[in-house]
Amino acid sequence: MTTTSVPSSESWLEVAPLQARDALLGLLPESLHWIASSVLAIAVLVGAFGLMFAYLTLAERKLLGRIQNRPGPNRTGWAGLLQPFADAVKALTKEDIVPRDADKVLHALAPVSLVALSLIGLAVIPFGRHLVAIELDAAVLYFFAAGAATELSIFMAGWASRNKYSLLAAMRALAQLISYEVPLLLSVVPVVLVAGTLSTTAIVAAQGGWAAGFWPHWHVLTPWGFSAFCLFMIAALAESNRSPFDLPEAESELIAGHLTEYSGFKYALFFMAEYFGMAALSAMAVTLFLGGWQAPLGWLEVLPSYVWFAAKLLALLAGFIWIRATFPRLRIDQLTRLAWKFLVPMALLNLANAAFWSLTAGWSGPLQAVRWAVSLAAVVVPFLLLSRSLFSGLGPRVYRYAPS
Amino acid sequence: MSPLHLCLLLSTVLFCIGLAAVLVRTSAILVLLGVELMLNAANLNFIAFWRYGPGGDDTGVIFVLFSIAVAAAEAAVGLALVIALHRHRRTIALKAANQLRG
Amino acid sequence: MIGKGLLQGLAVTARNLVGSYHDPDRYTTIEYPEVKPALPEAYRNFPFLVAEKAEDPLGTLRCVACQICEKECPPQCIYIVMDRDEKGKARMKPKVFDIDTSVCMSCQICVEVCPFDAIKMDQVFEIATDERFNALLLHRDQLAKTNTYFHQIHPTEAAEVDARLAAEKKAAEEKAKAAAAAKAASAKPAPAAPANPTPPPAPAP
Amino acid sequence: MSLAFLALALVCVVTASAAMISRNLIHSALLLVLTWIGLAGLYLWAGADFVGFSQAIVYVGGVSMVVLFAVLLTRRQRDEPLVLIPEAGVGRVVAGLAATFWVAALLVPAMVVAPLVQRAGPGPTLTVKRIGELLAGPHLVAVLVVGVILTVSLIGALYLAAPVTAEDQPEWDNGGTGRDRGNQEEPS
Repeated sequence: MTTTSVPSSESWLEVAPLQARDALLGLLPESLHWIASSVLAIAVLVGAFGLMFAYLTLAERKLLGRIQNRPGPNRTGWAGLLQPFADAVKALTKEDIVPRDADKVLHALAPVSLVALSLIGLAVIPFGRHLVAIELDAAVLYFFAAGAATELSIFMAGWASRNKYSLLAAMRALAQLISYEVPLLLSVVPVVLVAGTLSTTAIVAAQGGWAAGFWPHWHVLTPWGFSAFCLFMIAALAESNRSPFDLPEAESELIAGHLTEYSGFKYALFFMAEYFGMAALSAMAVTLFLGGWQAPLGWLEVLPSYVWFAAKLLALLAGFIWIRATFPRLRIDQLTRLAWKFLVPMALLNLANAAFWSLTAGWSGPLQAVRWAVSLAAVVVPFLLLSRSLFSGLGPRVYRYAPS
Repeated sequence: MSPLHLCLLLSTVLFCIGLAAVLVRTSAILVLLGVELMLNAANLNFIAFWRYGPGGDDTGVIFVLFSIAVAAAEAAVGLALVIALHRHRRTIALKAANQLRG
Repeated sequence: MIGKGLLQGLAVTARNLVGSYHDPDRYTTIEYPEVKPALPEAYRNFPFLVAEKAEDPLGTLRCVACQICEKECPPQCIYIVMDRDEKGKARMKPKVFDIDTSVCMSCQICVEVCPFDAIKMDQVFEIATDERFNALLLHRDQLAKTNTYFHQIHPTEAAEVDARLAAEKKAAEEKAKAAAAAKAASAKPAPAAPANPTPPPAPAP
Repeated sequence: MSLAFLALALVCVVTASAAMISRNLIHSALLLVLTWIGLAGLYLWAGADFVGFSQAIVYVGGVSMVVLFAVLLTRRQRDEPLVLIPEAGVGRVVAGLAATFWVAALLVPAMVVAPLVQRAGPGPTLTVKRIGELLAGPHLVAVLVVGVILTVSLIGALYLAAPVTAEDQPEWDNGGTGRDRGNQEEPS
């Protein structure tokens, strides 16, 4: 956490984490503060997100169960609350199998590097008004630089396993990353353009306040912002290899893709990394589009800022799970087609839209309505045209054996 | 030895490693990687002079940004060439690329 | 348009999620060990032996140890030894009746061939044991279950069997009575003849 | 801070040399990724955050992917190891190493004795905003030119890598449009 002094004018809940940190640091000599504060930030982040990972797996299984009309795990502990720990014990006590022909070093390195790379992006996310591990001028760039290497680890895992399914998964992971890194970055550029900064704290600060007293200045509540948010979330689904874009680990075609030759603790690490990556991208989406730690209404600021951040983050993660429960997996050609023929053009047009929005920031009164109408049209019209062209040449599907 | 000298020495070493790869290795992909490494060594020089140079100008950093962009383009084209070579000759050894007409 | 089907799909799953909390038509899961499933009447898996009285199940078995089922059983999982007295005369009941449920394939042929309705199919599916050989070999005393139990698990079939048995018994009795009357009428002075040459199919003891 | 520099320099040199003498192309590419990360670390060490992160995104996220893809697409049977010394070309190896050594021998002494003007004290600070102003101001033309270069190279790469003649096409590709084939009835 940054070593800002504790402001006194805020509610004690808001500053409680800072005071706790200062109390802990007070136990140590002055010369160790810089490293102790970093270690503390890392420990808190890993601890909080580790616990969140544990319960996210449970929440995912419970939600999926309810959506499929079954209760989900409910045996271990009260209502299944100890299930993640039972799973952890099971994963840790399993035999670690390495294939004889595998590239042993890369095989062991892949899960470790994947977890590490999935976690380091969290360092620049402002979790609350004063809670950011490192303030960086180019924080958004740092986040995506950290995230860019994750598919490299998946490639390493797939290639090192010496298994044709794993190798196919590695190829797919690369194709997916090359396709979806572009719309992911392009959908962030409008936010950077309008906010005029790459710093996450400044982007969140720019989304403070309310128009007409009730309409928050969150980017998602503008036409271009909503479009960019949707594009970002679609690309984030693909980046974190979640269904419906989980082609690298498509269990029905590739056994488990790059996970085929992993067992026990290494498998658990992959599982953990998937959730860390999902949480990191969701946290970035909250920061960029959903106003970060800002409360939706003024009187709701009685709750501390990190509670709002956590609420938004959990809502997005629930959305990830909901989508996983709903959509079937795409084929690889459909996946790349969606990226290059729909997401990239949409993101480019959206960039122009955001430029228009930031140029017309001074308009007010009736001109404000014009600004909204133009921006809305610049989202809706390309969406209709592009989605139509995406399906051009494809008639309505006729199934020979299924009742229509 | 001053930090600037250290930086320049490092970039020379990296440049020479890249150069050796370009001159010695036969695989087209490795040669391309050697060229990338040489470009990176040059970038390191720019950054070193920006950091320790007389100062007042940020052009070094800007130049590195352009260099990175151009290197990305170079990698894309180069690897497309490698794939085309592989398709025609079923190998990526550079000595196979000795015909103008494929 | 690209989004319509996606939104419809999301709505379907959302309805399922909400509905599973209040709509028993959606939430169809039974939490098994606590709540036993209601088995359909036609469900049947392994055979058991029908006995008449609960207080003496082994003494009132319908089985007469005719060994038809033992011969018919395709996987040969039935083993029967006839009970005999000291002189070697058959007592028309089994001394040993074993069914190896690890071999039984639940084909129900023993039930089909039994002329005495003495073996029927059970509904017990919790047969897991911690021992592979002896625990799955069911003996006479484990197999014997009362007719009341049969009525509980397969009411229709049991009622039909009972009605048939009662009718047969009644017919046999009437036939015996008529035969006895005729014999009495025709050969009054003759000394006592064997009264009942053919035993009725009803259980002997 | 000099310790950090030495560590990063060591990482760069070791991984780069290991990558260039590796007999396995995938190992080369992955080791070179480490070199690029080390270089990004050096840029960060020098205070050029933006360049460091750009280096990481472009090289680790982009170039490495393209390289690995090319390696996989042009892979030979059973990953036979590459030859370090080609059968015909011991002379080539010797000549190449000699040329490299000559360049090094030319550069290093010149560098060591060169009277370089150096800034003492902390390095310059360069905010992202300043970089943006520089790129959109004095260097705008260069930005546009780089954009054109990138576009042209993208199209050129597509043209080079795309199959041109019928026999170039892999057997599994029957020339369709990549859309749903086979499992679809004619629309009624």
